[in-house]
Amino acid sequence: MNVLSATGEALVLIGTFFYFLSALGLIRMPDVYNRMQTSTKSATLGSLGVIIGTGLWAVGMGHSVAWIVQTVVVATFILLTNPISAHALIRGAYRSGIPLWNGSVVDKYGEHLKAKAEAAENEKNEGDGE
Amino acid sequence: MNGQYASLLVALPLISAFFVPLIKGLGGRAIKYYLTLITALQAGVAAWVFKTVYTTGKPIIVMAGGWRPPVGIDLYIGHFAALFVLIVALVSFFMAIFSFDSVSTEPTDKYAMLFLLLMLGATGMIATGDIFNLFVFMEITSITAYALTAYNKTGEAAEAAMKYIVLGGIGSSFFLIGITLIYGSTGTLNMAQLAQLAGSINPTVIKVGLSLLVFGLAVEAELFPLNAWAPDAYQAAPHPVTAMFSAFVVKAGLYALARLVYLFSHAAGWDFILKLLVIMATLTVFAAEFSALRQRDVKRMIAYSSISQVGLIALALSVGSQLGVQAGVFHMINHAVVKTLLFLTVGYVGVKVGGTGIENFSGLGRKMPLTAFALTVGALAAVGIPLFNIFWSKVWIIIASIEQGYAWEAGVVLAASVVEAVYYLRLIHTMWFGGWDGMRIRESLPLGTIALFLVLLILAIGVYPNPFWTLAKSAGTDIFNVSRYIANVPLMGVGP
Amino acid sequence: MVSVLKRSLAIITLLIIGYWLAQGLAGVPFGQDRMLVGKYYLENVKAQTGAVNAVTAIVVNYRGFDTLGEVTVLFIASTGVGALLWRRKKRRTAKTEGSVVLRTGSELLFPFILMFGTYIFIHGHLTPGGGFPGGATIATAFLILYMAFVDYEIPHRLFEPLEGLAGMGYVLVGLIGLAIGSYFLFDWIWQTWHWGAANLGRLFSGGFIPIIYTLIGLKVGTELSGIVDSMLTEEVRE
Amino acid sequence: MSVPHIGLYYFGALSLVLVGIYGVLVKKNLLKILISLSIVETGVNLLLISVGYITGRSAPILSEGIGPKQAVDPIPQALVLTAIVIGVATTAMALSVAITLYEKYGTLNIEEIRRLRG
Repeated sequence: MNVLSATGEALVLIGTFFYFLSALGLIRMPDVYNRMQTSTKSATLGSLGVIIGTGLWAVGMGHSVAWIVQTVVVATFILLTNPISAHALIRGAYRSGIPLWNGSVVDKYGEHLKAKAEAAENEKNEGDGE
Repeated sequence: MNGQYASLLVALPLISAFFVPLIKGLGGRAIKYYLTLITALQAGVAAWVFKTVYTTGKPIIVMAGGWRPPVGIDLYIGHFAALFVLIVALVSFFMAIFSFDSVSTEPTDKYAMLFLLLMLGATGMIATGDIFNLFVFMEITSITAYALTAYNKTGEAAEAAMKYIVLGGIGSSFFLIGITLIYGSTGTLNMAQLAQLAGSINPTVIKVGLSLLVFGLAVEAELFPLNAWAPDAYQAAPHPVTAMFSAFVVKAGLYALARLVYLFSHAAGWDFILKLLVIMATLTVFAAEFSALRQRDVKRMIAYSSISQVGLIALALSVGSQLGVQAGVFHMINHAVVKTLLFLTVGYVGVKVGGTGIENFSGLGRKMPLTAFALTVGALAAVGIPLFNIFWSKVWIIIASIEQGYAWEAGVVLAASVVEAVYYLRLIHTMWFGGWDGMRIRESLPLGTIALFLVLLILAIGVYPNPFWTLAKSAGTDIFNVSRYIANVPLMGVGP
Repeated sequence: MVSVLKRSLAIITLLIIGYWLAQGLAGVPFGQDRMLVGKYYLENVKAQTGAVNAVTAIVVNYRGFDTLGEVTVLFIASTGVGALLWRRKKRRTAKTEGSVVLRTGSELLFPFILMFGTYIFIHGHLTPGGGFPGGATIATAFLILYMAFVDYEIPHRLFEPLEGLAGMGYVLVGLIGLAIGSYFLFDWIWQTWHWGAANLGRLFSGGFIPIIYTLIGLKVGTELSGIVDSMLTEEVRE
Repeated sequence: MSVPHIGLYYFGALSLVLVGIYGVLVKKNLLKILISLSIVETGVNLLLISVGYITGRSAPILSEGIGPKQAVDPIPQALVLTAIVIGVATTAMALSVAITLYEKYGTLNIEEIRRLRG
């Protein structure tokens, strides 16, 4: 047992804690968007913690360095893909018309879409006027 | 020539199916010629295999990869398999010719691939000697069958295919659970070794496992609770495909059923399975015959008749004696010939007249005399009139069941024949004495030749049944005599 | 609404089936060593096939016939889907373009996913995986492109012949075995010449397993992307 | 009549099979029926792979100090690989048939798709 493996174990612990939080959020949150937010955000963090923690732990326990290299590669891949897929999913949900929770205060994407539609409308009107 | 070349039976349809995407630019007609060519080649290989097996009297064991049986997968081409592989190839060849007239729905290249793979699947199911490989070939057959059922892309076709998929999916899951149980208790998948170990398996496991296998195969073999898909699929599928379903796909299922059931004939709890099969078969016969009476569509009526005949075969196979199995195999051969003829002629009428409803058959005797004649012979044969082939197999089934003390089974066969006589005679009456609209339709030469060949075959078996009965006897013994099966497979000493 | 009667009938059926299955399973206790043929495989796999992954050796070599059938099943699925969803003229009809994040991300990740799929099927004889997972991974790369871009289509002219050629390649490898070793699907590379015996457990070993898995990987990748394409394109009405 | 004793893994797999069959029997939406079929297949695959497990042994990849005595039964794993692919193929086929049905009837409710009777 040395510092590296101790850090690894701590990271795994933190990761599992985030997993727990995301599971909790999945049950507690009111609508699709909020659930998605908690689950993906903390699942990303949780997976990163667990994966890198495992790598550190293995190196600390005297296994080959390949462990940490592989885990870093896996972690990078997750870091790249998980947010993108979550984003695409939520966008799909919004596009197919799943309503927001009643208590929501901001809807930036909706505003953006509306602004875009208005801009297109204005352009069309101007085009008609000429 | 080396017996291992019998693996061409599987390799040839596969490689030619994979080749189709490369030649699809040539157009539909060229692809149909290609299809005919390949099926003819396959029939050639099958004829060579048939000749080798019946002249040497020994089965060909194809060992894939050179591994001896329990380790590798073997194809066991014994007397039964050699005969039926030939039937499969010949029926496919005829139906490939029939496809020229009857299949115009695009895409023809995909039709050709699926056609070849259906043939491959049935061949593999009949030939394989490994229980999981049987599952794989069964899935090849059934997934191709799903696709071909829906091929016409009408609402009815899609609906029939959907029914088939749901039932088939449940059936294949049951089959796989059965394999799991049997593998779990023996540690092997090879049929010969399973037969060797059958006596030592826990009786509950064998009972549950085998009944699951029976239920799984009952979808392909069209036995009672799981055959709801069959009439719809027969009606909706393209005409050549219907004939193939009836002539060999269902036979492959029945064969697999009989093979698996008799493999475990030394196991405790075997009688239970036989009883289950007898009940399923009897219910199949009755349900199908009475539904057939009500049909207004001739293709659907013949489909029901086909299912009831399948019930008779299953009844014969589940009698549990050597004679019963032989009679069942004889009935399989006759049924394949007769149903190919019936579906060929009915399909041809459907193509030329524009539908297969009973009204389209009115006055067919003067409209298309040759087709009507062939259809009449087929119908009379299906009823079981003396001098036609099915008479003899029904007689043998009755003898076999009385010999085993199941007199009521003989009653089932007779009752089924009476009901069949009612609706087939109705059809014949409509054809020859119904109103005629004064139109003559030119009949095509190749199809006429095929139909005449089948008619002659029916009459030949009907008048001289002995050579064919000898064939059926050796094929039936191949299924029934498990100890010879075990002795024929060169098992390598991987044992406990 | 599903009627209560139907539900209760279904539950009774399930109880009967479940009891029946559980009785059978009780005769096959969990976690016990009941290997018969499996033991033979484990003991001889390295010497007889040159692969360290016993599962792959069984899939490709000992039970190669199953795998041939498996490839065929997938081929049937792709052909069948193509036949059912065949249109005289077809085009993508997706309405919404993927967002900037999705488009950039998929362009960035596409080569890496392809590389990862290739890695999986080339190393089938060493690590878990093989042709089917590798091919599926490759197909996901194309699926992502389909999702991100409204007008993307796979190169049909390349993929359809490739699918057929890869399948023919597999059967041909088997037929070469029939010609050389007089058995269909005979592992002629390992059993005849023992190529790769020196580096067991490294990439260049395992007889014909890597070759077959490469063919399967290509075939599965093209097939699954073909299925995705058939399902995502629709008929153009003129 | 006695209650059969089966392991926890078998129980899980078996319940998946039963849940799937329940879905097939009761659901009316075609897509839900197909999902139920996939659940049955998954359950069967789990069952198959848990039959091959041997307590305390590792994956059958014979490197890094794992000998024939430390590996589980490799055959069920090979079989499951095949079974999964077959399941995928069936699902793909079924989905395309469902697409055709939807085009022809405009619905996926099986109570409304009933032209064939008899």
